[in-house]
Amino acid sequence: MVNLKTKIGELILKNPIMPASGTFSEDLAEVLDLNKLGAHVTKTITEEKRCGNPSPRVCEVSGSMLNSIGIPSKGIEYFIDTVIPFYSQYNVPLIVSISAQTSDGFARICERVSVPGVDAIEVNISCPNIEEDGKAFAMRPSTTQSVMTKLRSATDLPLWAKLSPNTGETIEVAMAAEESGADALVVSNTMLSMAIDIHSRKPKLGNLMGGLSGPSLKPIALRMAYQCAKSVSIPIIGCGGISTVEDIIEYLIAGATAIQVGTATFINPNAMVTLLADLENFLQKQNIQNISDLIGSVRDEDATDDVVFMETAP
Amino acid sequence: MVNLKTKIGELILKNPIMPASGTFSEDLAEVLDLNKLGAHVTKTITEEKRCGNPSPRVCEVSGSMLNSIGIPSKGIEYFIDTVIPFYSQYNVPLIVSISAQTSDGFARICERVSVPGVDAIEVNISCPNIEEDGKAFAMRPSTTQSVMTKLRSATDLPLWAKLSPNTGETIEVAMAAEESGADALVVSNTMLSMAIDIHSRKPKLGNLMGGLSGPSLKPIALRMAYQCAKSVSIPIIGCGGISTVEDIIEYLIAGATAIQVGTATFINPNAMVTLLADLENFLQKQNIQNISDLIGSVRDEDATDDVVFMETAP
Amino acid sequence: MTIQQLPNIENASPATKNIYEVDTFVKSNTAITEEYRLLILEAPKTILNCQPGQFFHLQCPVTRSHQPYLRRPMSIYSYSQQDCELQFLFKVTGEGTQALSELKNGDTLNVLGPLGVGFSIEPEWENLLLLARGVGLATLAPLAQEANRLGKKLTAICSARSPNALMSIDYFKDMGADVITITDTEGTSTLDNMRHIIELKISQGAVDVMYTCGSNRMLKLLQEIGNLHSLPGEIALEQQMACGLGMCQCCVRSFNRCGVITQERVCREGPVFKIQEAMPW
Amino acid sequence: MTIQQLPNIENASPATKNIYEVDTFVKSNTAITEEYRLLILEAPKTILNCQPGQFFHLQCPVTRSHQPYLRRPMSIYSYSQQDCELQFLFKVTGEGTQALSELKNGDTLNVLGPLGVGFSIEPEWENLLLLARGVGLATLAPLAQEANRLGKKLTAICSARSPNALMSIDYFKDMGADVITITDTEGTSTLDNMRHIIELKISQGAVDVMYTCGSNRMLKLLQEIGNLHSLPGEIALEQQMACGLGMCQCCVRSFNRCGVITQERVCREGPVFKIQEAMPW
Ligand SMILES: Cc1cc2nc3c(=O)[nH]c(=O)nc-3n(C[C@H](O)[C@H](O)[C@H](O)COP(=O)(O)OP(=O)(O)OC[C@H]3O[C@@H](n4cnc5c(N)ncnc54)[C@H](O)[C@@H]3O)c2cc1C
Ligand SMILES: Cc1cc2nc3c(=O)[nH]c(=O)nc-3n(C[C@H](O)[C@H](O)[C@H](O)COP(=O)(O)OP(=O)(O)OC[C@H]3O[C@@H](n4cnc5c(N)ncnc54)[C@H](O)[C@@H]3O)c2cc1C
Ligand SMILES: Cc1cc2nc3c(=O)[nH]c(=O)nc-3n(C[C@H](O)[C@H](O)[C@H](O)COP(=O)(O)O)c2cc1C
Ligand SMILES: Cc1cc2nc3c(=O)[nH]c(=O)nc-3n(C[C@H](O)[C@H](O)[C@H](O)COP(=O)(O)O)c2cc1C
Ligand code: FES
Ligand code: FES
Repeated sequence: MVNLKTKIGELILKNPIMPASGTFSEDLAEVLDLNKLGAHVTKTITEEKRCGNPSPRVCEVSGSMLNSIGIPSKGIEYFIDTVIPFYSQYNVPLIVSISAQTSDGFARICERVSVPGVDAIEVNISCPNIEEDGKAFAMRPSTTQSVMTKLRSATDLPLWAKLSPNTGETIEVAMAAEESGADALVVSNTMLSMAIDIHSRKPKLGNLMGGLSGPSLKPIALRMAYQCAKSVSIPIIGCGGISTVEDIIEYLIAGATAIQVGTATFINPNAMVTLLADLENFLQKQNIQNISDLIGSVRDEDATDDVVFMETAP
Repeated sequence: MVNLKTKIGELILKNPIMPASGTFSEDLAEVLDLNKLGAHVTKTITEEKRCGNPSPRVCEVSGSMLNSIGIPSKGIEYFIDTVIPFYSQYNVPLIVSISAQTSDGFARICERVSVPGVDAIEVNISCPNIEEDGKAFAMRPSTTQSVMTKLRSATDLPLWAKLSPNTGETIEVAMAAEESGADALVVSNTMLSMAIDIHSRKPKLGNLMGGLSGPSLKPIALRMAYQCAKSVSIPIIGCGGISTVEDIIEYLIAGATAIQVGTATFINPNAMVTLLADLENFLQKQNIQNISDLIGSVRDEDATDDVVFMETAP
Repeated sequence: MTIQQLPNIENASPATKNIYEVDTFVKSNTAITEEYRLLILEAPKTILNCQPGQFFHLQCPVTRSHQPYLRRPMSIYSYSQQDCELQFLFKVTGEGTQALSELKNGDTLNVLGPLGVGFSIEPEWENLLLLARGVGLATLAPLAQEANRLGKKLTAICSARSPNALMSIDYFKDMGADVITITDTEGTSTLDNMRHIIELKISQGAVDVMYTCGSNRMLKLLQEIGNLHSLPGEIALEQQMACGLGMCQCCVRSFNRCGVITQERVCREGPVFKIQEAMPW
Repeated sequence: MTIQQLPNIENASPATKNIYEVDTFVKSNTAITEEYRLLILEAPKTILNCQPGQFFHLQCPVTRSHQPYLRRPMSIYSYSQQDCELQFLFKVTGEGTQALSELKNGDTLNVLGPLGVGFSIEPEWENLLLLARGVGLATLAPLAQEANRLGKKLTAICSARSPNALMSIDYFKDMGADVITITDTEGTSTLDNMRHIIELKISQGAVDVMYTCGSNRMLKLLQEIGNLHSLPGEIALEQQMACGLGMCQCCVRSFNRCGVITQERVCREGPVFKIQEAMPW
């Protein structure tokens, strides 16, 4: 038997496969056994009730998709009263994704969701910081640092910072998150993109722009996961375009300790369970006993530091 | 008959279709009639001779590719003696792409290629700026400004600045380029990415990382083209993932005045000529007399300024 | 044929229990009109426990010319457990439906479903009126089948651009419906004429409930008439979908629940909603 | 069948004139060994004016399970203008070749070529020796065909893992070659034994030139032997390709031209190079 256990800080996951925030909900319980997953990750919530973005909220692009769901939220009370108890029936760590438009707002919701039943908090810092110039917290090390520092003093739960591929400073942001107390990095969120209907000449998303997810995002997010693994010592959770077991292996080799599956679940609702079986098979066939043998095993010895840390296409 | 003419500043192109730098060479003359193209754009050259990056220099990712060719260059003399005369046989504007690792180096090569036969200079600022911290000039408005200012005084030819999708400050960089005298923006270069061979555990590119091009890049580059068209008044040349006539129309509607075709030529060497015929057909069928009727015609009236200028996934 | 039986757990909402992801096989795929095709699939019995108005989420084929990525939602046009048959009536529009149109007999098609909440037929509703146009016919057809099974009386007003574009008339007749056809080319499909026809039926006592599909125009009309005569009604709505299962929240529409605007997921709380709660767009 | 005739202009390098992008049709696609398949295509005569050692760039089919994006380079295994036939012998490795292996009779395959510079046979070379293993056989096969046409004498040393894995032996025999088979399982494919066999042939005066393909081991061996006996030789090399036409510069390898290291494009200056200039890797 192969050992699929993996550790994110103190948190032990029975396997490295979990859903990506916003692509998972209680509804999936009808399609698969939620007990099989390494962790449960909820859709980002905000303290206040919110509507989310105008329709259409999703469109297709070549081999992938864009979304501009926004963060519709029934508010924190509903979440605590209904969602947390739902997931408590399962013997699987619950990770709650939170967001806010100010550092103080972030700290407030963080404190409020630090309740029994929650095992870690994922911090979605890809949302606009309205105190500064409206750019997302995750765009700059300074804003990442300021929000993570406030969060660190607001909770004792593990904090996972979720990075954005839209920044030109991936490594600096990763290091800022680590320094200000993040216990892990989720790499990454979606990439700002656009599509236009050539007949109506309207943007295909009601919100004009949206986030690219799915296979097209993979090479970008994998590069970020690799860069982060090289520059920080907290665990990396790979996320972006994973749809096959080969994708998972690639992220693990790049240095990810666990991975999240997002869009693939929309194509095959059973994707995570299928991937779990495929992962076990793959390791068995390759005679790899522990997934930890794979993590960070990339053979990059020929590369110079310059290359590892480059932030532009060559 | 539809009118395909388009203007980039003073330069009139007989049609808006040109090759992207690095995906075109004299060799293509054997496959198609180079006289049909709107412009010719050469592979980026440097003043000195260079080898380019280690092999493998290319790999496939889902529906797209990565490259890390680097900039192998036979040097400026060879270029002036051999390449410029080759393209002079055609009645098509010649755009020369240049690069250097310092602003002064940039200014030097710019001056040297400002010779008869060259109609505009494309400035590939996606290369590392070794005078600062090694980040590409195109990553920040300040470095973009400093190099473009030097270039502006080094030549009277039109200067096209080619932006990078790796920056978190697309709009600021675009505005800096315009302010310092760029006559047009090419949007955009490739996105820094990575792929790992799961069997050898080696990066699939000899250079570890490389640039994503092809259909996966389109929604990102289109978003940038749109953002740039909204924030500057110089023409935008759309580039990234164009492989069908619908892609071209989408870029024109987003605000591009012309477009470049890169990777698609690797799949179908005739792509540009096929696209030209398709474009004519499309316009005829839609009863559009001038492509200028399409340019910037996106119906984004519902969107707030906030959204147009956002730099993070929603 | 791999059937992936999916466990039903306590908290499952009643409407979407028994969701399956399964490969089906093409029995036939034929053009009905210039734009519409009928796709007949051989499907396992287990997945055919459907309600009229529910839909399946189809994984369209991938070829060098068509590479749809997301699944495509399609209303059930007809289903039969006895014949192991599942049918879709679809309009060829873009990437996905073009790919569907190229399916050949024997080809495999992966489907996810049945999904969503279908139409209801309350016991006290004896006279059903159905107003359909275009793709709406596909959605309303199984309602006629069910009405027939339950011995309800049915009036079907079928609208189309031209007499040639009318579809499924015989199908509705076979289901015992009183069929009224209206077309643009004949000038009979105007709002006024529709109103006239429906009012006439109501005055004849032939309408306890009204069903329709998709169009804004028809929604407004039936809301007005429903208000006037205090008649209930249901409408099947469309919205762009990703997951089809209620997870992604991309398919929401606004509804007016007693003055409060709420957002509901078309894939989950719908696609069928109360006419009086739906909001014209 | 659409043939896209491409204009020849003055500056075209002689090797790659007459490049066509064209749809061909599958006549057969059969397994030769466990790993290798033979693909026979019906192709227009015009594109079959090939040189041994040249290659085509194939646009592999796209399906839901295999979605190769770039073209795949494949050496010409056999070509015949008379029969309008083009053949490839390929090893099933990844995405692209798996997709190729699913091609059925009558299917379309878009090919670009012929590309690159092939093998040369100088008039004064009467005795050809060819050392091949695996995929190399595919590349060297048309050389045997050409040698036969020119009435040259040919020795073919064919190497494989096991006797079962040997391919194309009959083909080489039909071309009048003296065939020597060596295998790993029989212990006859060692470097020492290869050297022994070749030295023997040389001592018999049966070698004016040596040809090989791909492998580093064989390259080093033939470089040594060639130096020792001042024998010319040619090698066909592989490298990852994107355009196949010389534009992207991704397929370069290093060569030693009289002490100067130069980078040459495998797709354009190659895939065939002088053995003494090639650099082991
Ligand atoms: C619940 C439901 C039931 C439906 N039933 C039928 C039916 O029985 N027959 C039929 O012909 N059509 C039906 N439709 C519409 C059908 O889903 C679209 O026509 C189809 O998705 C178009 O896909 P495409 O790739 O051909 O078009 P494209 O325009 O290329 O599609 C691009 C994207 O937009 C989405 N999209 C396009 N049009 C619609 C639409 N009207 N509604 C939702 N998403 C859309 C596609 O799913 C895809 O993700 C139904 C839609 C819904 C939501
Ligand atoms: C000039 C030339 C002639 C060739 N002739 C033959 C032949 O006759 N028979 C045969 O079986 N193979 C031949 N090859 C190798 C063949 O191109 C590869 O096996 C094939 O591209 C693998 O594709 P894949 O998608 O199955 O594998 P993958 O590993 O999935 O391919 C991924 C990418 O790597 C490239 N790649 C993988 N292996 C090679 C390789 N060895 N050389 C170049 N690119 C590679 C692919 O083209 C693709 O872009 C030749 C290669 C070259 C350069
Ligand atoms: C429909 C949708 C909604 C999403 N909502 C959220 C969200 O609320 N919070 C968040 O941090 N990420 C959200 N994401 C991003 C995903 O969690 C994930 O980072 C991204 O989709 C990349 O992974 P993938 O390619 O596997 O989908 C969403 C993605 C999609 C497609
Ligand atoms: C093989 C290859 C080489 C490239 N070389 C250069 C280059 O030298 N200079 C440059 O500015 N861009 C270069 N690019 C980027 C392209 O010009 C273009 O910006 C990018 O590929 C996106 O367009 P596409 O998706 O149509 O290929 C190169 C791209 C590829 C694929
Ligand atoms: S389509 Fe995902 S919630 Fe409805
Ligand atoms: S493959 Fe493009 S230059 Fe050789």
